[in-house]
Amino acid sequence: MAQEVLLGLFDNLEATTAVLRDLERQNIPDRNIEVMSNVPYAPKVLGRRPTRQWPFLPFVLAGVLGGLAIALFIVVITPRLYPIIVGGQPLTPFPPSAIIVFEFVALGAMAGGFIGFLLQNRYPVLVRQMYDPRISEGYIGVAVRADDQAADSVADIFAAHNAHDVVREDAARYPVQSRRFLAFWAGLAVVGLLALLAPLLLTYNIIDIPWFNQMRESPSIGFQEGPRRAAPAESIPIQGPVLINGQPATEPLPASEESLQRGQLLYEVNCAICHGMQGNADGSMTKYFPEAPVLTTDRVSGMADQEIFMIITLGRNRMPSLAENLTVNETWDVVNYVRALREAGQ
Amino acid sequence: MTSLTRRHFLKISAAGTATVILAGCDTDERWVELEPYVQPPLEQISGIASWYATSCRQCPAGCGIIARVMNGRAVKLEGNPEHPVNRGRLCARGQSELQVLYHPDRVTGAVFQAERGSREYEPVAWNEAINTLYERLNEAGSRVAVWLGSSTSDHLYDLFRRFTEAIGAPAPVRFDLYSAINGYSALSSASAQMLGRSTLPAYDLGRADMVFSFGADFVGSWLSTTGYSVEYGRFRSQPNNQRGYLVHFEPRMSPTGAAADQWLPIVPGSEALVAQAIARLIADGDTGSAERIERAAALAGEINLEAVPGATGVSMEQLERLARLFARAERPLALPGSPLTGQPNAAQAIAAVQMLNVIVGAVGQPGGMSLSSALPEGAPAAAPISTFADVQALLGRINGGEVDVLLVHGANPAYELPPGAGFTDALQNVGYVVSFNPLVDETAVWADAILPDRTPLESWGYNVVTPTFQGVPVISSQQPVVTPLYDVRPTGDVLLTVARGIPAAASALPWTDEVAYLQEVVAGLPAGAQGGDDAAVRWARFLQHGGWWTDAPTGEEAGAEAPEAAAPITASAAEFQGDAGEYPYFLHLYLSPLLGDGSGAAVPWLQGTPDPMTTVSWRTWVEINPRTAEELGLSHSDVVRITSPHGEIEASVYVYPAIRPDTIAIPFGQGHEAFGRYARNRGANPLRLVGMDAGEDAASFNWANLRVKIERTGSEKALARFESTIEPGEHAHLPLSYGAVHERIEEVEENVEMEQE
Amino acid sequence: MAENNKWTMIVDLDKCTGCNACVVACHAENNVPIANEEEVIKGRGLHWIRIERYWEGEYPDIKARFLPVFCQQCGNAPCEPVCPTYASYHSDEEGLNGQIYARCVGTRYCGNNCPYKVRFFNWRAPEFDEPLNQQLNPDVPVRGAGVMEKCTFCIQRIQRVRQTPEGDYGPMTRDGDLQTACTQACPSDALIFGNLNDPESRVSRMLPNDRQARLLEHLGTEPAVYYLKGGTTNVGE
Amino acid sequence: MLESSADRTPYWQEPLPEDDELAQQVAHARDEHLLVDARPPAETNSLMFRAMTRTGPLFWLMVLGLGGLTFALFATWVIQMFYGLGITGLNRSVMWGPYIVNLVFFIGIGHAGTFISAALRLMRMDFRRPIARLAETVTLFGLALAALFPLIHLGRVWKVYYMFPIPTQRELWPNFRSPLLWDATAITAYLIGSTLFMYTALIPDLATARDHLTGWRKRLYGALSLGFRGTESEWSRLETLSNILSYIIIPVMFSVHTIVSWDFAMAIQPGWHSTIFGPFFIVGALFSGVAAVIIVMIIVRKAMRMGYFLREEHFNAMGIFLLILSLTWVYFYFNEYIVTWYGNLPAERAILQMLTTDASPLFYLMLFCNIIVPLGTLWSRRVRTSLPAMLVIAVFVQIGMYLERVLIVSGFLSRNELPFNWINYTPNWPEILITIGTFGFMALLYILWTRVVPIIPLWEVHEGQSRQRLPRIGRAIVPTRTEPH
Repeated sequence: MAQEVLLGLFDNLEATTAVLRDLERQNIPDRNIEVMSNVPYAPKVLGRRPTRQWPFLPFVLAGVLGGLAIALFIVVITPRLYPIIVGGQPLTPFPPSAIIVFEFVALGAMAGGFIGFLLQNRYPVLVRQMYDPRISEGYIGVAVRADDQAADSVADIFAAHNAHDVVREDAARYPVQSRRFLAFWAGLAVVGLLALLAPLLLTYNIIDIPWFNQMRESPSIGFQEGPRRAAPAESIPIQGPVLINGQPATEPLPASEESLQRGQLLYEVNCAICHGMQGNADGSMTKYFPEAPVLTTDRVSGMADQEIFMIITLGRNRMPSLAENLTVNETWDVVNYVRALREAGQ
Repeated sequence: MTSLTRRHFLKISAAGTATVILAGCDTDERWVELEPYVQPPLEQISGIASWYATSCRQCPAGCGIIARVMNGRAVKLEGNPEHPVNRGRLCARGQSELQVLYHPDRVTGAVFQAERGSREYEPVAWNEAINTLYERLNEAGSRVAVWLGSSTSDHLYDLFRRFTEAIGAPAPVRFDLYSAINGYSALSSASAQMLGRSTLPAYDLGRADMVFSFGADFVGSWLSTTGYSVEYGRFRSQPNNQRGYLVHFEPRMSPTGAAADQWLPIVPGSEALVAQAIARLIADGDTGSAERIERAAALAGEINLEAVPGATGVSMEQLERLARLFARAERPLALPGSPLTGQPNAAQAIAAVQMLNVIVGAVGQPGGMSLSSALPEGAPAAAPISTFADVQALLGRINGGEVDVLLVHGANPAYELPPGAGFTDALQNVGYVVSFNPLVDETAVWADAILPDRTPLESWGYNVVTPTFQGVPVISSQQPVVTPLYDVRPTGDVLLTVARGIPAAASALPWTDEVAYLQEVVAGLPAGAQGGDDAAVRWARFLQHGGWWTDAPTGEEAGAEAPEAAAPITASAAEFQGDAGEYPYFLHLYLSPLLGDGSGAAVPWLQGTPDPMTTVSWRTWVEINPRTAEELGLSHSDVVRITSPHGEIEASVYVYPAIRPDTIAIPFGQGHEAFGRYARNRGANPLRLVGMDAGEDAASFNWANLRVKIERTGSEKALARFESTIEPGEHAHLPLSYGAVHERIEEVEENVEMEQE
Repeated sequence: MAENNKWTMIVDLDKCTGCNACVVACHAENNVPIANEEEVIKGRGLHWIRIERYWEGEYPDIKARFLPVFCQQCGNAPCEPVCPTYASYHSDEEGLNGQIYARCVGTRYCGNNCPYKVRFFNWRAPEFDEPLNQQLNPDVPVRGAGVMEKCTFCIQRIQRVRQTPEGDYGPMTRDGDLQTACTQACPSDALIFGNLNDPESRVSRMLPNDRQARLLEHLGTEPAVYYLKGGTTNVGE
Repeated sequence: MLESSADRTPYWQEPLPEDDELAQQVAHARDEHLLVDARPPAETNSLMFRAMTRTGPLFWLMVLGLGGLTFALFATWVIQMFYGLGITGLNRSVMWGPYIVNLVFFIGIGHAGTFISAALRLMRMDFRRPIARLAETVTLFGLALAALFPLIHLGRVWKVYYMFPIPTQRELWPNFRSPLLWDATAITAYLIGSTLFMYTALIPDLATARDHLTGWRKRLYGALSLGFRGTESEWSRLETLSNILSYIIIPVMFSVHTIVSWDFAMAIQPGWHSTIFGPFFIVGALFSGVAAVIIVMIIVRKAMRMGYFLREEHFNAMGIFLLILSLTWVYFYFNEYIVTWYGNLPAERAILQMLTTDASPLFYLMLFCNIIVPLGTLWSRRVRTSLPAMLVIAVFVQIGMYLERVLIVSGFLSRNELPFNWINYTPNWPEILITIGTFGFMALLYILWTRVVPIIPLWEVHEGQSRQRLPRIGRAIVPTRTEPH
């Protein structure tokens, strides 16, 4: 049995209500009748039962909960991800949190209500609908979906009440809006989500847009930037001895307990690998550097502190310079320790 | 990158953490191109500073400084804590020596100027420049003049003096505006008269308990500002919770006036009268010890006390009170400030103030006055500052065509002499003018050649410190803290090179370079606080510690045998230049605490730092009392024309509430026509108001006894005031009450009164 | 070094002569640019530490009062909570108000909320005519345009000492070893810096003091800077 | 079966009473009241759509001029980004200037829209019907432009995402203890809410436009109206949603301007730290907002020949509203002023002194604009119904309210606790250009919007008309509203 759709246009409310009453008598199910108008008429005005609606409440509630979740994430969780105390305030102080919670809850409720509206109405309508533009000029349209037989009687009812115009078409041309709108919104949500994620490419510097960021082009010259300027020749800094014509300017650090401890540590790190832990030239590298001298000999103890200092600093023969590894004071610590080695050995 | 050892890397990252923390978490904020060092130079580890002691040459005080050097670049100057003058402290001018080093307008090599004044400089090779100089000097014979500044290193003075001596020319003139305004030669000759040796007096401010400062702005711009500021700090917190009391006599409140417990705006030029009246009142009164009264009676000349309040602006009650305070104090001290030295009767005026020190027996005592410590046998002497008479003599020689080659180092006579000197015109009589200044200053504009010396932070030298503090003789050492930025030659080396070719001079200057000379000088020094037995160690320690000094006072200063002065000293108020009718206002000139005599004007830090009293930066201003300003219909930013009998300048008005209504004040420092981009064409040089008159002893020209008139020009030029430019009105409030200070004066008075009862 | 330091500055107003040595020292240490004349006239003078000069009374009984003002490193800093990006935050470890330049987006809220007006905004990119830039301290970043900056109590010096291995310099934690640039320069010893949590430090020994006061104390900002008002003279006793 | 002749005709064809006197009264009532002057929807629709589609040379000239101002706005902004905020006149004490003033001002004028639309809707005030969308549009663009100013104001706008709660490699979230972020949150909520509210009410009119227009407009409106047909269930859901949104958006609206005021009140800047700032700012916002709506009503009526929809009764009602708001504003301002004056704190004293000295021209002009002008004129119905007079008054109120914000932001900031740092502020060209440009941009958006969207809510007017009757009470015809549910 083929379904048909009929649309009758009426220019006044009285005729419309009469038609509706007659249709009801014809046992046309309520859900098959739609009344369209350019101004809202309550069902009561039309003499119809209120249409069953999806209630708004669940949507609004869902919106409220969603907003609350976002707000709590912002006021409770994010401050704890990187806890920074400012102005003596706790991480989640109540008054500011209340503001954020309020705003997000309100926003969630509004968004939830709006989404509820869209879903209940199955917007956007992506199928052909029975409609006539004259409805927005004030005509009231009554659309009825009925089978062949009933359709004839509906047409009669329309005619009886002086319908301004009647359109009668095969219902197959007007499919019921199924879940296509859901697919539409899902697609839109995915696109929206992607659009939201796109900035992450920037914030994570995956895409680096060159921007005139003055902080990057600092006019200052960093520790390792730019050509290094040589130290002024012959000048003597205050913080340590410097070799002038092979002669140290000041005396070495005193061989204090602290200095020896530091010296030992440094010696074990830098020297022991060849010269051995006790200075006996039995370090693990001696097979490659058999000429590494024993440090407890008279020859070494006969050297001036300064000479040992220079050897460590400048290197000698196959021994590399340790200038890069040791500061001046550290070198003196090692010199002290090397001296102490002999005493310890005795 | 392979050369970065792990340890090294850790160090770098540790050092860099400070920056990283400040730079935050944004990776793109900061990235550096790492520079790998296969073999880092000794003492140069990335991120770790080297520290060099040297001495400051921004003024003649000779403070010790320590430079923080990062990767061979000096980045910060700090006071040398061991140094007996500044004891770890450093003033604004000293700090900004860095910007002298890095000044963007430095002359980067030897240049010739084909036409004087054209400012078109032709770079030349150093060899050619030195050769030309040699040829000129060789031809000139003894017709050579050398003009040095007070901040020129003493070793250069010594070398130049040897040179001029050898070729038979007069000794170098050492004169600049700083020394002129501070009255170096006037004070020195006063010392010579009074205590027998020509050197700057030294005041033990920190241990004095009652200081009368006659215009000595010792925390602003007087002699050795940092040293005296350190002393001032001690003066305020003496042992046993003692706190000194400071009275400052000055027509315009200077920083010292602001720091003083009592500021007395006396009539300009009447300092000596006040001093004399106080002496007289001590003599006539009965406060203080009998010795003091006796000495006062002997020294205080006749004076009509009735006329003093009118002539000085200090009431008789006030004078009596001051006399009581001074006579009663345990360790009183009187300071003769710079305005005294710019008056025609400078010698008298200084003597009148020093007389107070003699009266109270402060000479040679702790908390008193003495001479700067003399250096022991074998040490170089402090280079003397020339008197204005010497300058006039030199100008006479120049005008007489007796000078063929003029060498100028560290001074800027074209800017620093009153226009009446006609210095630039006189240069037409000089065949060849050479400037050694690292920046093109006004004198260099009129030079034929600029053979730029290294800036102080790149230079060698020493400075025999005057005035000294606490009786410790000091020679500040100067050594390069960075390798020279440009191909500039030390003037000492240039001179030594040139002298080698001049037969007369070759034997007098046998050193290969100035370092050799310096080493010889240091080798001749007696043992000092730094110790060291052999010459090389002593040399190293000389450089490392920032100089040579003794552990304890040597007692070489004027001892206890203070002169039982013979004749009573009388002084009168200074005679003023200009008719009071035509020129109704006194002119009070002073050195800017930041720019000094103008030699600091080249540097943005000093230009941009607000003046302590007015908070003005970047320009010259004229300070006028609000009452006077109202009478004349002037307000802030009005440009006025100041006219003296000698000239006129224009500058903006600053309504200054702490100045006598009959006086206007102008700071030195601006008005440069050259001297780099930051100084050029900025403000006015008040020296244009000053004439060439000099006092009886011609120690300095008379700059402190001028009268002027003020005319409104009609234009306006806002001053760069850091303070609020809004009239605070009746609702002005101090953010912090200074209650305790309010009570000070009353308390002192009460104490004095109680004692009298 | 003890955790949770309380870095403190004492300003002895009785000794301050307004000489500005601290100001220039700060410019040198912290790469603070110099505002040119036009900028100063516009009211954009930029000094992390400034000497405020107040007149009190009228000629001839007039007094000039110097008041060095710099970041007071408040315990309850008004500038901190208003920053949306945590650029101004509190360092519990050092007891300081940190300012992280790279986080700053330039809302200038902190500057409004600072009652001491010690926060300065980079209205333009700072300019250092070459080679003046070679002087810049590599320990301190140069702030770009649009960024707030302020006195840090020379945090770079504190960090440097804290992060230096003991073997290199020795433990530089004794009082006085660590100085801010301004205290170091101050000729008359009017500025004293130290750790209030170290009972041996000079600041601890000087406080409490019957001359002490804190600036705008009624605002409850708990500044770490103590001002000592003028002393009394007992000469003649 | 009840048969009534009236119900046999559409509501727009109500027969005239036969009595002449009554007929005259009816004619008079129709003249006065839009809602009893029902005409066939086809006629009123085309009235609207003709105005929408008609774009004469004058219109394009306006677009060109306003486009020029908009260009000035963005060009200046780009220049400012490049050279830094140094090109403005801001200084080290007055760090907030006209940009923040504009923020407050544009948020302020954004307040009347929702108030008129939502609150009056819930209170069933019928005079709102033709005005609602005009006002909502002011809200929408006011807010959108206001949201521009925090960005223009930023020192480093290219780092603005530091303020957004989005994950970045910095691993740092923004500080929601900062009032600026409460502000951002509230503005976002309000902007989204207002947009939804406006769109909801727009759907039936978009459907009407879809039915009556052709070409690209038909496709556009077809898509935007989502397939609305006006079935009874659609209408009833629309009603429910509108009510839900109205109830929620009113507290949000209050929160927004309160939070804007907290940007100031949370700071310890003297003059700002005041508990009354919240309601004070809300009243100020409504005051300037209603004035803005009046200006827009007048211009739309004139330029789009909307005399049928926007009648004297509407201007009268808005005039009364403005009068009440002016009184309320005076009350709050006096409240604020006297407490400060009586408190006599040094810094606040300085601010009051500033108002009567350095800033006195602005201060007195503000008082004149905000108090003398509205209170002196709006009590008269003749003034309220005179369009030129209302335009002038509304413009005065706008000037006055702008000055009030100028004084609060850059005026108060020029005085603070340390008198050394009192610095007056004078704007430089970028602030002036950007401010003028923003007004131009606002006007541009508005006139373009009126050509795209039915600026009068046709269905609301039709709904009102369908529910108004002219029954006779005694000898008088009295417009009466029927309320079916």
